[in-house]
Amino acid sequence: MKLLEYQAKEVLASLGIQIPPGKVARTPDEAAKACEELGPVAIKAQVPVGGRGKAGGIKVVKTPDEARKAAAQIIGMDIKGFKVPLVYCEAALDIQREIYLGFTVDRDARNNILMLSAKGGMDIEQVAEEAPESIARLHPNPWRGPLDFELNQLAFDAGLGELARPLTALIRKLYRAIPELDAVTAEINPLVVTTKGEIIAGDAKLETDENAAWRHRDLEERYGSVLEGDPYEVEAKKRGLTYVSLDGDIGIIGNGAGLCMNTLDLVAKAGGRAANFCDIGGGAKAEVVENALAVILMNPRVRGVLMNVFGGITRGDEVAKGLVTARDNLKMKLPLVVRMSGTNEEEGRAILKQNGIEPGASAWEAAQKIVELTKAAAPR
Amino acid sequence: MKLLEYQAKEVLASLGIQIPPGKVARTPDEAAKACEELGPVAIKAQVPVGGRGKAGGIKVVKTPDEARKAAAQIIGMDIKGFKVPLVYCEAALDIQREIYLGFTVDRDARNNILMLSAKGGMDIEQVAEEAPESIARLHPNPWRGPLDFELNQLAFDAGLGELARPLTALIRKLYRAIPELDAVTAEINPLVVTTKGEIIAGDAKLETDENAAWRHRDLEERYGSVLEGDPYEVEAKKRGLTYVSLDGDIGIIGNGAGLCMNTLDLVAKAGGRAANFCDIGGGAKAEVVENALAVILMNPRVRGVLMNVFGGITRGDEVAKGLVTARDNLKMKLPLVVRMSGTNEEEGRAILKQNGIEPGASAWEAAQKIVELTKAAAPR
Amino acid sequence: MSILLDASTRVIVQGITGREGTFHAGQMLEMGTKVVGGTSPGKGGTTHLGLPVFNTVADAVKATGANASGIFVPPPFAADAIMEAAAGGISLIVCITEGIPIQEMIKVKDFLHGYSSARLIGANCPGLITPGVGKIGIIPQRITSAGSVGLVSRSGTLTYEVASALTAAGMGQSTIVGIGGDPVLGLTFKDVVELFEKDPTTTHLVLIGEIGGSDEERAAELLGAGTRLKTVAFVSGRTAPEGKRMGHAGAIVSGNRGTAKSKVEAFQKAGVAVAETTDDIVGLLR
Amino acid sequence: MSILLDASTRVIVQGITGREGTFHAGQMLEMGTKVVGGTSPGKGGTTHLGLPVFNTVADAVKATGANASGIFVPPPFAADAIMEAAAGGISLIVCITEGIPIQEMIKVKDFLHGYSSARLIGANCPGLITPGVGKIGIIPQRITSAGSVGLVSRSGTLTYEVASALTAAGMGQSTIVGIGGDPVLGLTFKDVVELFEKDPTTTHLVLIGEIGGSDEERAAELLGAGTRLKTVAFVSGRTAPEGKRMGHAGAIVSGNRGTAKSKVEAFQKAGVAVAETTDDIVGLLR
Repeated sequence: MKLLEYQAKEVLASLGIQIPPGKVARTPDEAAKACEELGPVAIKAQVPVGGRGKAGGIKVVKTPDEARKAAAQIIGMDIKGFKVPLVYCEAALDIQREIYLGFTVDRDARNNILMLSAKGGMDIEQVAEEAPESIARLHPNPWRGPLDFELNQLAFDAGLGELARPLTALIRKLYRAIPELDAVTAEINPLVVTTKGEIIAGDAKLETDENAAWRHRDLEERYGSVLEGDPYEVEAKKRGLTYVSLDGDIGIIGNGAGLCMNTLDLVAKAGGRAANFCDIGGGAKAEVVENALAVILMNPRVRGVLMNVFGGITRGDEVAKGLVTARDNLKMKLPLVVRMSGTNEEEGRAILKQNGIEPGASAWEAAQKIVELTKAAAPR
Repeated sequence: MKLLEYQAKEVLASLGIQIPPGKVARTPDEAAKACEELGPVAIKAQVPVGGRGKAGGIKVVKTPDEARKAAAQIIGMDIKGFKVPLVYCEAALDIQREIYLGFTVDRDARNNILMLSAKGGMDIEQVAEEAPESIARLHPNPWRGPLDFELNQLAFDAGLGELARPLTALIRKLYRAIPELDAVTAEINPLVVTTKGEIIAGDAKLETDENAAWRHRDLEERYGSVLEGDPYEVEAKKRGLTYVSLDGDIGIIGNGAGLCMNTLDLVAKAGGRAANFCDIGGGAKAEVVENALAVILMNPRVRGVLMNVFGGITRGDEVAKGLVTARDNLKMKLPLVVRMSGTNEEEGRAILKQNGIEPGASAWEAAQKIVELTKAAAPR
Repeated sequence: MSILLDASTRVIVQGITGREGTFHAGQMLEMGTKVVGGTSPGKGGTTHLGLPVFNTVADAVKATGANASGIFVPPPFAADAIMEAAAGGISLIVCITEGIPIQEMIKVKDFLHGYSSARLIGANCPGLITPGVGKIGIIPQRITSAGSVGLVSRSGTLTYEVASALTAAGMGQSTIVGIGGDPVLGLTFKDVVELFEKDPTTTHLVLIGEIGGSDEERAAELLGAGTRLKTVAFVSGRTAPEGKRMGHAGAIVSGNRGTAKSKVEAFQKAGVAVAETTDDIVGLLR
Repeated sequence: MSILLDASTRVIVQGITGREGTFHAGQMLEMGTKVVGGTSPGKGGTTHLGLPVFNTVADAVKATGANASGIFVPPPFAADAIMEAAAGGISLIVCITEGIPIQEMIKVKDFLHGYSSARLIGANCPGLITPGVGKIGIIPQRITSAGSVGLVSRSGTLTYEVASALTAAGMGQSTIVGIGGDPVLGLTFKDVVELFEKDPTTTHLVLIGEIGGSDEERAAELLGAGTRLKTVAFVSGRTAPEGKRMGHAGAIVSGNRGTAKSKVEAFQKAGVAVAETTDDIVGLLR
């Protein structure tokens, strides 16, 4: 789960990390009120994606009137596919210096990696490319967590030795996001040292592990519903499907992530564009297929559906029967191509053909067929 | 720090472990009132030492009147050198079975050891001797703590497999006493399974690490002053000395635990009995020596003092001068024998002699001398 | 011959009394795999599928001499089950369970350092099969046939698809290993390729990668240094959308690695044939 | 010759700028010990006692080639300092600090398993001295003299007492090691006896134990199996009061071991002479 900035900051504050005073505003009037209370503030769009500053999602204002105007512009704005549901009005900091601090999962090391750099701020990716040695790194033992001497070394390696003590204390707090929230990424950039010498989180990003969501229901309850998000993804989640919206017009259903990803590749190779990624997992039960089809058909851009199922244990005739029922229940009229292999694949194909569904002999042939059919079909 | 039963149970409850309903009573009337509220209760002496049951420190009562009488008998009673400051009035449990659960530091393994046995209750030490295999043991990795499969194995090894799930959860809670309180020993014996199947701590012992007391000031503040304890030990603690009261009549001062222990041995060998163990540590500064003498002289049983100082870095003449001053400040009249060696030991001895203090050439000679002098001295 | 699983492999199933465990233990037995027992705490002493059930892995190993385990327990218990298997003396641990929290897997990986003889496959993987000998996991026996192609893959159904195609083309397999798609997992491509390299039966190798991480790149480096195996690689996810990234941490760590492009180029640089579609694999392998 | 500390030992002092560190580093230098630097976070780049100061042990090792460290930091930081020394590549770690929480030392002991070349002495110990060569810790040089008696002890001042007596009697020492009195510590009697056994210079051994634990018993077993060293043991605390015990846990774990009686009997059974008082040691050793 990707938390919004204000959510991530609430969490950081609960871990004992200092954050600037700020207030959430869902309306321009609330933003004006926040400015009245806090004085000059930054009005910040709350979206779970980077680059909102460049997209016009952050405005610094001095008066309640300016705050109202800025909020009116930002709330509802679309930033990289996310409709801004609310803004965070945050008091400005007297910045002495900006530090980068973050951790994430380092797949290659099969471990978490902590990173600290004296060169914080917007351009940290550029720093990583041009001067990677200026980012100090630590792979803490996962059972022990980072040890004091390791954090001390990290601070000195980053050229921040004079802040070693407060940074060590702060990193220990941030790192508690792993045992307490199953965080997989946490980032404070910039971590601001104020002119008074306080160390405050200027921005915050926090992502928790979906696989551990059962341990953190409170987080989901508290923060999960704020973001409207993609309506198809929301519906798919309700139905327990692994679904990602894309911007093409061919609906895709596959069983298994690799097979599904491969189907996307084949459609692209055949000249088409997928409308989604939808993995229905191992079994390919009739009910699950119907759910997947239902979500895909909600999207008016979809002009046809390609289903790619490999029946390892499930029998092809059963899959075919379930699919026909699903199509009929949903009164689906769009072109449907199905590539099915595995046990009883011939019987399955026969059933499909009898019911006017195009079977594909191979995934590649099926991809070509659906691209052809959707190009021919008139827009709905 | 050794917690009293009711204190240990408060701690266990704060860790999420179930304890029976109970109330502390400092007076017989309070005990009667507790019985009114709780019904039949056990009136239990609160002392930091085992064997209070056999010493008459536990009485089961049915009515407030009986409770008042029992408490009157128990409060103020002396159990193995501890004056009972208060009693704990605890509701009786419907016992189905009694389990032993505890952990402590296993010096040989340089690790903690968790122990679980289906044969809980009073005679666990006898069980350990006669049927050691009936006590299941686990040395959890100190960074990881006990893992679920290890606790599962422990429960099955103890013949308590049918309780593996609730016991695993309970042991995890108990084990939090290590990270949260620096516990070095925690014991629940008996751990009661009630006829309703609840698992409740019937008795509790908890000892925390003095070396980590600075991390747990709250514990000291909350529980430290309940027990009156030995008045000399209390005074010594205030003055920052390592002091243990013994039942003889020769006061002992040494620098270093080993040297001090050895001095005790020598006094015993010479036919005397030490009144205390008092380690003044490395430096042997005049102020520390004066503090040690002052505490020792508080004890009216003391008939003479033996001081054994090895001057590693400290100079003998300095130690001697400090000692003379201390004696004079305290107007000490009792025999005093000092065995001093190390740098400038001759000069030191000369100073002692000039001031009427007996120097001993060796520790053994000094021990013999103080025994002789105290036997000769009249009781005060 | 084969890798990892051969006639001497004695398998227990952790979670044998559960729905998944029961079904797949049955499938494993049907194929002739030497399944010698299973575990299910509290059910020790009973029998299931005609096999003895034990309370703990240690008990099972003691009684049956098992040296391999297939794990079919629910996600909240799976990391613990892997550690129990390693501590219990199991040397081949195959964890099928999907959905284990990443932080738990990171701890498991560290724990396994203490058990150098224990090899983990997965989690979130279909397991492995040595056609004609046995399997641990859920790869359907029917789509496989014994032969000399080693197959290693991060994807489940894509593995089946390729195994099917190989079998249909008369190209049997020595061993098929599904290493799983999770970010933190047991054996990597490189580890499995090293095993195939040493296995005299295996003459050909198919490697099915996907976007993310840099395990494919590392395997490519190894193959580039010289191999006796005729190898074809395939990478899925070339057109998959990039995850919508929030912070920079991921980018700092991975840089440009992990993309399909990076992986394909790494194989090409190593002189390994790269199939454009799975349909092309058989042709390139001949 | 000697054990642990010889002419090739290059020492840093952790906490060199503190009061204790400053004083004892000075004493170590005065004796001719090769002290090559010290650490004090935040004071890296400065000089203290004429020695370079570093922020971290890793920096100090890199710059000075140090292979040993004496730790003089306050108790809340000492466990971390030991781990830093081991991780920094130090092979002889001597921790003088008294009062480290037991649970931290237990963690340290486990941590050190990952650094098999690192040896820890202490904590809560006087350190070690090789007369004529150097020392790490606080044993006064003045009371020692070079020779062939190995001395190992759990007690600080008792060590001094015995060393003094040996020196006064003209019996010089190869190395004196104070292993410390804490329940959880680094090198044990057995470890140190094994080192003395292998050191050709050492011909005699004095072992000063005390009540608690069973390290003396283990060393006695080792000596009982045969030794070339003429050995005298002493055990202090024979008349010390038993701790007022609350629970049974301690008794279950230690049984009858740990008493002075058990230790004395163990030495006697091993054929080791046991001194009744420290005054008797020299006589028995001749």
